[in-house]
Amino acid sequence: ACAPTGASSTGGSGDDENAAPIDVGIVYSESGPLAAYGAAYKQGFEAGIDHATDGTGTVAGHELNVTFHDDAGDPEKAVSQAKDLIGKGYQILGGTVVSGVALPLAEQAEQNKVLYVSGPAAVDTLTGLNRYTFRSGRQSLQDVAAAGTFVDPKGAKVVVFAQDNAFGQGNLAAVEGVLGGQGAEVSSVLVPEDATEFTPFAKKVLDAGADMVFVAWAGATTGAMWQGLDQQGVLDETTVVTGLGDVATYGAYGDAAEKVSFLNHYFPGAAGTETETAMLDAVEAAGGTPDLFTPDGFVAAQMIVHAVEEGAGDVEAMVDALEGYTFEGPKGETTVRATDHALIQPMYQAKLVKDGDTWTPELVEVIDGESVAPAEVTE
Amino acid sequence: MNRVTTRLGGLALLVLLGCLPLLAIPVPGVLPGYTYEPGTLQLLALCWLTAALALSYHLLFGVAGLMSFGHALYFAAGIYGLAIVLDRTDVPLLPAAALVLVGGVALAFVVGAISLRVTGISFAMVTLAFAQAGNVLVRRDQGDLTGGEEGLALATDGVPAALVGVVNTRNLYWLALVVLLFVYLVVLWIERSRAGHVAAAVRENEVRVRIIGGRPYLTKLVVFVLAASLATVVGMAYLLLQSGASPATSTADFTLTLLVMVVLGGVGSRWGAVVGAVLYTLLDQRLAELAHSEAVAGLPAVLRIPLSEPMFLLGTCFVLVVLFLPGGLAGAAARLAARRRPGSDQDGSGPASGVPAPEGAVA
Amino acid sequence: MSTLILLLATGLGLGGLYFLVASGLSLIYGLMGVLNFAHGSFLTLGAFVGLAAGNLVGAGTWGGLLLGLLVGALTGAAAATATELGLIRPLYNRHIEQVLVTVGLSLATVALFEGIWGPNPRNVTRTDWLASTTDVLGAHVPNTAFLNVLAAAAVLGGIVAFLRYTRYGLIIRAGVENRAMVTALGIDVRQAFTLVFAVGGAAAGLGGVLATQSLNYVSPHMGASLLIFAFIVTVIGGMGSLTGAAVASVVVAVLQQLANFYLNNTGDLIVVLLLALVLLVRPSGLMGRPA
Amino acid sequence: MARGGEPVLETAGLGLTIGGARILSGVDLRVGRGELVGVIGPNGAGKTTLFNLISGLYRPTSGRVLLDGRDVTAASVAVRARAGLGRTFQTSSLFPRLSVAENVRLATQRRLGGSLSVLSFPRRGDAASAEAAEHLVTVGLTHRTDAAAGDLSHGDKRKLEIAVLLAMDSSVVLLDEPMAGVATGDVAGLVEVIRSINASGRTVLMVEHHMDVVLGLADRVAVLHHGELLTCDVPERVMTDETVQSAYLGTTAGSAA
Amino acid sequence: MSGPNVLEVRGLSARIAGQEVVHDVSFEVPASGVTAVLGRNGVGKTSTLRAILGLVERSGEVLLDGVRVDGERTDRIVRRGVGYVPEDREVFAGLTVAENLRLAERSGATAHGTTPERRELVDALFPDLVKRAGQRAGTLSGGQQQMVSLARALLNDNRILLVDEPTKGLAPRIVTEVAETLATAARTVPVLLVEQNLQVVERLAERVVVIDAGRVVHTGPARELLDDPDLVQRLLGVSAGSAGDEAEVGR
Ligand SMILES: Nc1ncnc2c1ncn2[C@@H]1O[C@H](COP(=O)(O)OP(=O)(O)OP(=O)(O)O)[C@@H](O)[C@H]1O
Ligand SMILES: Nc1ncnc2c1ncn2[C@@H]1O[C@H](COP(=O)(O)OP(=O)(O)OP(=O)(O)O)[C@@H](O)[C@H]1O
Ligand SMILES: [Mg+2]
Ligand SMILES: [Mg+2]
Repeated sequence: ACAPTGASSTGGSGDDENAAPIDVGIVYSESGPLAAYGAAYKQGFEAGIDHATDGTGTVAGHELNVTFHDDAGDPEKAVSQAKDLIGKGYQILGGTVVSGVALPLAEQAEQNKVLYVSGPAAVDTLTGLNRYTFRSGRQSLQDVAAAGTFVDPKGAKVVVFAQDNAFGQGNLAAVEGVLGGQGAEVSSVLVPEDATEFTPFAKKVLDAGADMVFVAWAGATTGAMWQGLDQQGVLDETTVVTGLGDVATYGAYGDAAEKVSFLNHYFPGAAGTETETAMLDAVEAAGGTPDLFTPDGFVAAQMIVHAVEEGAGDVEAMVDALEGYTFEGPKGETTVRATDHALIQPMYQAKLVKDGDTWTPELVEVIDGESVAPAEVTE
Repeated sequence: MNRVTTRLGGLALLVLLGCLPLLAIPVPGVLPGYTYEPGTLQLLALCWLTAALALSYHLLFGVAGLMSFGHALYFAAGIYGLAIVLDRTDVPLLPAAALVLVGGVALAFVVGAISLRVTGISFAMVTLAFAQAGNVLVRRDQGDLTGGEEGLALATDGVPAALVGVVNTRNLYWLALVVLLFVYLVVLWIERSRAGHVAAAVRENEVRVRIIGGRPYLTKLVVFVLAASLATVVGMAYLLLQSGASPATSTADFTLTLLVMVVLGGVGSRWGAVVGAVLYTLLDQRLAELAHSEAVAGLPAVLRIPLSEPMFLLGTCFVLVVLFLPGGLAGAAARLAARRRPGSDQDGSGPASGVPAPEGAVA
Repeated sequence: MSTLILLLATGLGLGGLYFLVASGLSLIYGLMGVLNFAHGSFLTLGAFVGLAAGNLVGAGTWGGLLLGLLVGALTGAAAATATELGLIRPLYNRHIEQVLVTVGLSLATVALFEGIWGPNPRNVTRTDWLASTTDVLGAHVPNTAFLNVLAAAAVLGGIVAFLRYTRYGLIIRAGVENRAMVTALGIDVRQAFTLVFAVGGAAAGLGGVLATQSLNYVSPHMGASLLIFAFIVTVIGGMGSLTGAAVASVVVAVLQQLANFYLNNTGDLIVVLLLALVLLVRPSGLMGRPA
Repeated sequence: MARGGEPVLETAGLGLTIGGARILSGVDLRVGRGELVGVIGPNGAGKTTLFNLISGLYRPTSGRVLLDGRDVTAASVAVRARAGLGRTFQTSSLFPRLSVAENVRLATQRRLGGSLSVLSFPRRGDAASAEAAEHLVTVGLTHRTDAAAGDLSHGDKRKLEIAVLLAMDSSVVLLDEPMAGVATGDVAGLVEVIRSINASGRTVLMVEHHMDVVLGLADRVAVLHHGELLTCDVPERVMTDETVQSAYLGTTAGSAA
Repeated sequence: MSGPNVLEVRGLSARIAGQEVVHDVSFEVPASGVTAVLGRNGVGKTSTLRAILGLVERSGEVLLDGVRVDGERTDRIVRRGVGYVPEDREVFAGLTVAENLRLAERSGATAHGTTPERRELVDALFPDLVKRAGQRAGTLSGGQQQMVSLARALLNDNRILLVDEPTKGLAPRIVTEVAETLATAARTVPVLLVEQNLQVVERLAERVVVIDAGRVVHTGPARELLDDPDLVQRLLGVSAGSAGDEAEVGR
């Protein structure tokens, strides 16, 4: 392969000078529509490696040789990258912010029996998909469960307002499963993905007279959607819950922001843990900006370092090491559930407050990880 | 004599390509590694499949003069069709493929029968609209069939083990090469066949064809369905290679890139389509590397921003070819050859030059 | 009832938006036979530059919006002029190549815009009036719908008047019939055609800034996403017929709204069906000249 | 009815109105088997339009077209072509980027069958090619067999059109100004080809402005004027007809000027 | 026939669709009277005219009043005072008669532009057009269209008129009228006339240029050609009788 010679890495304080370097391939969106997520992920990952190896970049004498690869959000490119890396002998793959890329990568991991720690992709099917696939972020079910903490689900009328695509339908199914299971009466208003005009749908939501409206929306039309909900009076009439996105989206709500209740995966400063401080410091020191998906990268690094520590060179051993692994992540105590690799982690309730011309998130409540843990996937 | 040397050359090339997985040839800057490595084989296999797809588009556009903006639909039909059949049923690979092919033919027949009612730009637009409808259906994940924007993984149970996993990339490479060869031969065959000649005649002068008693509509429909079925076949191989289906393959943009490949190579030239497709795929896959390279990162913003966008470079390249290389690469090659050949008084107005006249006046 | 009114009103507004995008496309196609794939890029560029100019005066003010519209239109016109001079004119009379060049241009420019402004949409601050609604028989109709309809009518009227009452309009109408003969009368018809492109580009730039007001965002991809409906509207209306495009815009948008709302989100599919139907019955479109 | 007797081509009250403008009206023309009829008339009189109506490119707004006694008014161009109607165009209409041989071959192949077969190749030696080659000999184009039709000189294109017509083996042949653009030296040869087409029993309808050609070949001459059939008679009588002289030949007016 | 030449053509070649159809043509047009271009169909007469105007790809020299114009674009050449009446009339069918004429008007401020006197002259020559100012040109009869085409050229104070087969397809009565109009025009502006009708040529032309197969094969005074039946036969392929007499009938 392209063996970058034996220009012996001056690994510093390694105890085992002879151990072979370990290749870690990170496939993520350096360019493409989700490049911003990719950037946060990468910064978090680098901070995480630093943190978990105490700045040595070396685990149990193995130097970590981390390479980053751009998939541009395109599954075709991602699969090519993965095959190339696996062909070159990589046993550890990580990354990807896009669900449509994470699934084929997980597929490659299973076919070729390599460890894969997926990135921020929230798609639920990744959980319990196969033995070799893990995740370093949260999944939609956790979002939905967090939303459920805003109302008492029992007997509540919950309307899911979402786009009519896999993401929206997945959220609807999740709400039906999680909140419906807790006794809520769930209905939905689904809007075509490409629609640019959805005022009438906002009115439909209003007419439904819900106790809680769960909004699952992504993409460029987010701002218009919130204005539509606000214009038709939905935000004034009922509790509207949605996930708080990355910093760039804070402004998308306009004045509607104050009327919305946010569940949140992460925003800088939400956790207040020591590890978080370490992460924030490291990212900022490296010139990065912490954001929604910074912890996902950080956690991925922590998991990979742990796997290498326990089972360098042996994929099965690494998998075994990760299953059931509990550690102190930036968001707090984090556990890789042994059975289906779901990542049990705390979630947050937040609100946006106006700060001059910009909006900043403020923590309302930390939601305990176990209370929003997704149902176990059993084959 | 000339024909014999071309044939021998083609055969030698084929043998060389077939042996690549057994050789260790590095092509720095173009390929990610040695030719036997899975990453490289994957990229090359992708090139061969794209070339095969471009050839099927060449049949449509270059031979019959039908500018379709919806060819991706049949490619996607192959990908998704096979993925769904393998996912939902226990039918083994080959019968499943046959089933999907029949479906592809039926789809092409219906869409072709409607869109061929109009000509020229209108034809392009109608095919675009149909493909768009297909894309909407795929993304909407109706009945949980297509997986929406997340795509669909290949259910490997029905697939022979020799075609699964990175260690078997070599086999997938050979499969892709065989598909390319197959499509090439079929296109060659059709082009040389009576129907192919009539199709070319229809492209040139539809009224004339009617005057000699021919049936342009039927001819175009035959070519349309054939080209679509080839696309479906390529789509199925693509599914195996990528071991998954993604909705990007069903977009109008994808058809546009096919158009770009064929024009890049030279409209009307089979080799042009192949070379254009391979070049495009390599550029598309490798320009990203250039974009992220240190050399680019060090440039001032005016240069760095455009250079770090692969699509910008490709688009610009394409514009330049259209403006300054009429007949694409094949046209340029023909002109070069003509100049080299002494005593030849033809100044490159070979059969490959130019774009077929739009049928249905675009006055 | 108020839902139906809301559907129709927002449908009209959407139709206005479609027409704003389609008008320039239809104009350029009708007069020059160039199907301009780069039209979406003119629109996007106009939107970005127009908004930036508007923000200098003040985001969310009427003065800012007016300046934005002016600058957006000028930007679109400038981009279109450059395109015509640099890419279209050298390919005189080779319509397929002209289409291909605009395809390449659109691929390249969208990537370039991404490089410059980033791939993500940016939110837009609107004037208070535009961000609010007007009560029409119990329906809260977003005011942007009125703006779109008004602007579309103005653009339609403006272009028709331009073609009918100015000397350039005369030259262009004559040039469409017989370009060489216009030249042979001592008129530089190329200027007139550059002007057509510029006017089409101006319509696109204007449409771009207006689109940001109803979409509430501006992004490198906004042009491309609106373009496909503009294409469909242009074909249904009859290639090159402005009034046809206007009628088709409204029909398509209203139908889309109704189908999305009442027929299980099938708006896009219904539009494609409508297109197939129109072309089967009238291959030249609603108001197109028969071939 | 100079020759033959029973009409092989007949138009009855044939008319075409486009957008309110009458382009052709009430044309009653009967052409007997084996006859050669010249069609003359000023530019814009409707001669080409008459051919377009007979061959099916245009649909008439009134009247009928009968071929061999069969009403083909509603039949498509291709159906008429297969029923034995062939034509040429006023401005050459060929497949410009196909070779001369292929241009002819497409017609023979269509007639011999299997035109849409993707399973069979056109081969140099097969029946269709052999016959195509014969026709190229007849018109004298053997030296340009492999040239692209678009590269031919004007006169050669006219010859190729005739070859295609021969290949179609039509029983009724419409020629629209076959001599236009043909060099003087070639006119005589082409006249002979047309004469032989006619002599082999085919019916010929020919629009031509070269009066000597028309007069030398035609059994009868039809005169179209302002979309109407003025007369159709033997050349001698047509040439002395006063309307013809004033409307078409312009002799009276010319001397007066 | 004295005085400097208004138009000189030297070694002019023209290409259409990649094929050269006019080869190395040279001739001149004196500052007054009618010069006729003769030749059989398709020999390149129209192409020569269009090459002078730059409407087809060309090479060689074209001098207008002694100034080389072959490098210029068509519209510039026309604005130097060249009026063109094309072969097939080429009126703008979708525009009204008035619009057709308005389009042809060049600002009177520039040299060779439209003046009020010119406008009156045209109105006087073609009263029929004044009456039909609002009618769409496409619905006019062929003769009326020819009038529009001529009027477009006469509206401006041109240095020379290039007139291509003005009598083609016209009824004999109108042929006479057009010939008279041209004769009137030719009193003030030189005319380069392509014409098939030898009676018209005889009536108008002082000099002839005969083209065959894209080359000039004869130039000289018109009478010299028309009075020599053998020459007419040889150059134009017109058999029997002198051109002025009965039409070329005879078998
Ligand atoms: N599609 C059409 N639409 C409108 N007018 C038409 C159409 N086709 C023909 N015409 C008109 O009908 C008349 C007859 O045309 P046609 O071509 O038949 O003349 P022709 O006798 O063949 O003349 P030529 O000798 O010049 O070939 C002309 O005035 C022409 O303008
Ligand atoms: N658009 C064209 N494409 C290809 N060849 C053309 C074209 N126009 C003219 N030609 C060819 O150029 C040659 C000269 O044509 P041109 O029109 O100049 O002849 P002409 O002397 O004016 O004939 P006519 O007496 O018929 O008007 C002819 O052989 C003709 O076939
Ligand atoms: Mg005619
Ligand atoms: Mg001429």
